[in-house]
Amino acid sequence: MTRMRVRQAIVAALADEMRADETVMLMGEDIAAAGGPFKTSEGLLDEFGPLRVRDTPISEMGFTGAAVGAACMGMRPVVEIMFMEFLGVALDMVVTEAAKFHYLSGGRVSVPMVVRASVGSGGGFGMQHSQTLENWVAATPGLVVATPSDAQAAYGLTRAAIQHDGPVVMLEPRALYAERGDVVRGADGILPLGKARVMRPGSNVTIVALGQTVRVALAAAEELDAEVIDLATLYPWDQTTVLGSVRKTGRLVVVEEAPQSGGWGHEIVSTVTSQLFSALHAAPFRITCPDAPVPYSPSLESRHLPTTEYVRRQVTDYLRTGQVPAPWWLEEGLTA
Amino acid sequence: MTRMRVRQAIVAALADEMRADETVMLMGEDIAAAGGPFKTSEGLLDEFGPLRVRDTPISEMGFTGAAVGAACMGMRPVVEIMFMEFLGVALDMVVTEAAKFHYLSGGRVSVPMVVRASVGSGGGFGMQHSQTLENWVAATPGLVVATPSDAQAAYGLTRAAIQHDGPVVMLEPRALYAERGDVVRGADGILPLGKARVMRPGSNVTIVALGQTVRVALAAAEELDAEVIDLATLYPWDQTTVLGSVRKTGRLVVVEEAPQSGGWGHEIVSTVTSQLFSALHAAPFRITCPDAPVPYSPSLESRHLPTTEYVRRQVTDYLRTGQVPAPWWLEEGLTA
Amino acid sequence: MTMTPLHSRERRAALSDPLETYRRMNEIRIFEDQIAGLFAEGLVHGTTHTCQGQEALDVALATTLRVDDVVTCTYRGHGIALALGMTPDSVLGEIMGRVSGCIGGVGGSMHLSDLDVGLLPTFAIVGAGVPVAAGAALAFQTRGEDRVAVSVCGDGATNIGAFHEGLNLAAIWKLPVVFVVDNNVYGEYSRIDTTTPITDLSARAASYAMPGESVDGMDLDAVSEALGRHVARARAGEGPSLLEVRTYRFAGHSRADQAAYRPAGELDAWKSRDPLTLRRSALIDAGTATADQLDEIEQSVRDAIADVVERTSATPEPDASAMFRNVWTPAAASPPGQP
Amino acid sequence: MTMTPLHSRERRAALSDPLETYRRMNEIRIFEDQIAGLFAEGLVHGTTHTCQGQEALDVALATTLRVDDVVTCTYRGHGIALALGMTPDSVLGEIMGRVSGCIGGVGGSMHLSDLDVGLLPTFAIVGAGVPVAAGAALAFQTRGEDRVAVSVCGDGATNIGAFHEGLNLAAIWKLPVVFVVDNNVYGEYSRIDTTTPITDLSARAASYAMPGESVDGMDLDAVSEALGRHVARARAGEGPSLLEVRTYRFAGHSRADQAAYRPAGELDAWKSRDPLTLRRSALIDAGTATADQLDEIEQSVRDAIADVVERTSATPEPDASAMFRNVWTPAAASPPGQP
Ligand SMILES: Cc1ncc(C[n+]2csc(CCOP(=O)(O)OP(=O)(O)O)c2C)c(N)n1
Ligand SMILES: Cc1ncc(C[n+]2csc(CCOP(=O)(O)OP(=O)(O)O)c2C)c(N)n1
Ligand SMILES: [Mg+2]
Ligand SMILES: [Mg+2]
Repeated sequence: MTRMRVRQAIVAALADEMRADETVMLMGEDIAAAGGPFKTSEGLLDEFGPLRVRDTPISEMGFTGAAVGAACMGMRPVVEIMFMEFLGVALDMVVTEAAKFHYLSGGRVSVPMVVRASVGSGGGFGMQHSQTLENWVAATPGLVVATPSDAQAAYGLTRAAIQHDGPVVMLEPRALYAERGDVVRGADGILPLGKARVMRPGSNVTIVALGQTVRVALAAAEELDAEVIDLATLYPWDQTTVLGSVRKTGRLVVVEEAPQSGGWGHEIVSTVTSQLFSALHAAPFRITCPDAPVPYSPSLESRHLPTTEYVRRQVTDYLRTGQVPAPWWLEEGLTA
Repeated sequence: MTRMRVRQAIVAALADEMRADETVMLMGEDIAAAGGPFKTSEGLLDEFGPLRVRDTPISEMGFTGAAVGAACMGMRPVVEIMFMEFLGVALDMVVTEAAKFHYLSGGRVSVPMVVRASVGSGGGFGMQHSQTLENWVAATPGLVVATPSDAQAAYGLTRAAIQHDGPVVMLEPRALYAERGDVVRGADGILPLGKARVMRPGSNVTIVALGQTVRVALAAAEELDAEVIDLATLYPWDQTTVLGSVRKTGRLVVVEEAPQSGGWGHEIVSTVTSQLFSALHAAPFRITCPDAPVPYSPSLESRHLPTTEYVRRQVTDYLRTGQVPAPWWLEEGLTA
Repeated sequence: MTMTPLHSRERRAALSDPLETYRRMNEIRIFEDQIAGLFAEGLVHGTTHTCQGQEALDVALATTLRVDDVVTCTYRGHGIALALGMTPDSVLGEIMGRVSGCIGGVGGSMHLSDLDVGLLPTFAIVGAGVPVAAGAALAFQTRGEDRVAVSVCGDGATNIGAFHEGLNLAAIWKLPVVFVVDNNVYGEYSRIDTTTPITDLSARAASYAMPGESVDGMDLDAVSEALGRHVARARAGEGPSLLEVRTYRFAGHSRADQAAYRPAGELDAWKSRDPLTLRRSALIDAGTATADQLDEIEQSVRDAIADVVERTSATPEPDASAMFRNVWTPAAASPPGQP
Repeated sequence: MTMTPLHSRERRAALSDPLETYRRMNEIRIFEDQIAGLFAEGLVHGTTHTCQGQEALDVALATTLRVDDVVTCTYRGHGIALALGMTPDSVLGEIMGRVSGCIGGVGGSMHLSDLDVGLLPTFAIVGAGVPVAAGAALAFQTRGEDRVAVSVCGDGATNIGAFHEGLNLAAIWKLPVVFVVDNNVYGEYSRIDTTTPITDLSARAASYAMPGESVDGMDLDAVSEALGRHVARARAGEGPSLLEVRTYRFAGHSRADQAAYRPAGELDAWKSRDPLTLRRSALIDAGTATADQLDEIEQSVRDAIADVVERTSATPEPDASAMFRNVWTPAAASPPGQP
């Protein structure tokens, strides 16, 4: 067990996979000589050389496409999309090409590539560099989408993603890169894709979170008897664990970094409802960001994402009244 | 009232708007000289000339971006994305630029542009030309997403979209282009964005559908006492109408052209549940496509989208048992 | 009547005989004419894009490349698929959505592939194959293999960003890839001069400091010679290059298109340089074959394709389970549950 | 101390005085140095991209363009914003997330704009401004106006698809747009020669049959002269062109970057041609101003910027309601309901 930052855990995972499998290679803007804009590939150029660790021109379509081609030919490329938004110029390669190649080659072509993209708010990067955009990669049969919430998950999911024979999108909360945690390295530290993590047992309510909202949910749960689940893999998500938990607690809250409209938490709420309707003691609901772009001003940005205080208040109200509480902006009379 | 095909209703809407407002202009691949790959701009070059009706090179990023710029400068451009998938090379312009410009200009810049994209299965176009991909444009504050289900909606929503001062994505089910319907033209024929259409009143169950599934839902509802709602606008969707209906029926089924995972119907089910939990008589659920790409072979393609027969069976079972029925593929023991 | 060999690699190897190249060009032409007919009659649903007029490039690719080289091409890919070695049965089966198709009928006309002869799944998105080919070359370079990737795209595709990004990336990394632009004069219904401000598409190579060349695409020998040089260059580690092959699309863009937008006389002018006719004359002039021999080849191809159509028409569509095969799902994920 | 005029249009008009161009270049430099300091001290959160070394281009844009022309540029846009006329208060207010910012503090460093002086919201996505500028020009052309759009992007941006698509589109339609590449030698931490196989970026104009030219970006007069020709050409309806302006990024890429990757001596070599120094010498040599006068201008700018920093620091952040303003929602849509 080693204490390390999330970004170091990512470096460790990449290094361990590159040592174990020489088909693993990295591409991205300033990931080689500079060690990555967020230092998530520091030292890898030195160890693995310029053929396997490549700086690219600014051309997300080009190098994501190149990763598809290299993967088809037996490599396991990991590409870094510096900010998730940049996939907006290259989404075709992920959703329409990579995710479908296995199917459209009758199983003859595999695309074992990983797209790592930093996501989320909290860094003061402004509205075009702060979204999570899980929805861009949702609804794509054949594509796995995972998000680490701490150093162990960063290590374990990254390794699992590289080992997976199909394409995986890793959405990495930028705000967590500097967070420290204990990491088990090696085979024991790998977290299988598609498995949620029960971060804290509880019996009153199930709180499902992902990425950056996991620590928020954990902090908010402190004085509550809440079970906190880190979804870890968003597609396909671990229905067994979540349904099992809600079957026990009878209540579900999703804490989500996504707007109220269109966010991934709808899927959790909807699936749980369709399947466990009679086991529910109260309406399940979501605690989300408002339907507004991420604002820059620090005091606004920090309210955009659900805060610990706010989540605690919402869940407490919910447990007390059995009713779904209104979001803060409606309480304050604010709407877009 | 005129009888016309959906594609003719689109032409009529474009023409009526172009006559009324000379800032309206069209761009897209083969939309001018050829009248559009799906004949949705037939005759418009002749009437409005080459400055306002422009054939573009194959460069979705380029011309969608050009539409953003033209809209900022006071035009109302309508761009055609031949197949929704092609937005995968240009999504940036819609989600990250157009949808945010009003906000990031402090309200000084408006982007009154419309992106029309054909969507959906049924035409034998194969897995890269048959998706609906609503999720790509979901979760985008500032972006309106609408889908016509018949000729009147095609006319009315297209006109409303052009008149709207922000960006609108119109997802047009390709399979409906040749369908005929009665169309009221002129101001009375305009359907406001954000309003759902109650297509058929009923009291037992609310069926929410969109685009191509509206006719499926209507046909399936024939011997049932079901209220069928065409959502028409997906973002922001008409909560008043849907909640009002479910409050009355106590039951909700969403019929959806999207995979089981990641589809938009989760949002309807989730929102209705969170808000009307105690008014529900049974679990709401979705009838969807399976989590598999759209296959080409005709016999498979036709089963991928929920059929009338299947929807009728599912809803009937649901009403009879009060339970959520399993989808056909699980009944047949098939999974990805 | 000669039997078509059964395996794609054997069909590929057969092309070492010059008469077989003539047979293959005819096979493509006749196959495409048949396809057009089947769609016109409504016997096949969906859309298709045929490549009559472009057979010289198709066959030149097959004779120039090694079988372990790799090609990315477009939805207009039946000819390349047949040339590289795929059997007419597996191509037609796919186009008709039958179990005999190369991917069992779930793909259709735009999605052909056969890794045995180096054909990656053909691309339905314009330009997408360009960076993907660069990526295949990247794999070869990284592993120190002397294999080459070839990207074939259309004239219209040279205006999309992926083309530009793919070429730049290949240039920076000196990848073993040849970018072929099949300039058949049209992108859907648009003449290239209405969408592209230059006439010599290979001139775009200069933006990436790579060699660019344009070649007569109707003459098999000319295409083979030029392509051979570019492939050899790539294989020798000298980096990528851009080759414009000037062909002409004899048919419309897709199923329903009658190509009424063509200027009068244009089609006839190009048909006077039909690659099949040119090849026929060349073989006769060189004394490689007599007119009778070539007639016989044509007839045998016609018969063979008729058989393929008959066989394929009698072949079933896949059952529903095919819809669920080959979707990647991580082992640990819970099975997709109820809705 | 001279007071800064209050309105952006007045500040723009002031540039007709050559001394004001010198003042503006200094204003940009001092402003950017201050910004770098504020971020380094942790007084501002998030990231920022400063443009020291690129002031000649910034001011040349302002003096060359009409106030009803339009510019798209990048996140490295403080200099262009100030040059075009935006007040230091509105720029700093935005960078610090205060209500005095041009959009009230919800945007930050990467999102400046002022339609009064033709600045569209600056682009945080590399390359995105290129087709958008073409689109602005499209509006002008369609309405028969003689306005011009200018797209300013970086050297690194010439490798992204949007650049290519934007130029091709403009060429086909002969749009009144000038594409300026501010080649400051680096894209983030990558030297241009590691990502781009050609040295003369204006050579890419040939792919679109448009004129291309490269100009010394340290000399205000040289930039103004070249830009003036290209803008005039566009305004006369002669179509788009590509102008590479050779500058150098004196600072790191963004907030935290110390630019340790620069080859030894490179920065010094470029600093010997600092655009401010060159301008200063030119004004003195031409007898337009004395060294003392210019010193005084510099000092007054320094004082003014110090005042702006002080004022802005005392300005509040917006309240929560600002988060919800200016999101388009159709009138008929039901108000966003409960979660
Ligand atoms: C990104 C994208 N945009 C548009 C299309 C629709 N489309 C299919 S083929 C085609 C024309 C392509 O022309 P060209 O590149 O010359 O190839 P050709 O069809 O002539 O072989 C277009 C526009 C597409 N498939 N992908
Ligand atoms: C599509 C996209 N990819 C990557 C980035 C991240 N990024 C921001 S600035 C930059 C470097 C741009 O270099 P250049 O075009 O030379 O402009 P400069 O910063 O030198 O002004 C990069 C890669 C981005 N903003 N957008
Ligand atoms: Mg073509
Ligand atoms: Mg630069």
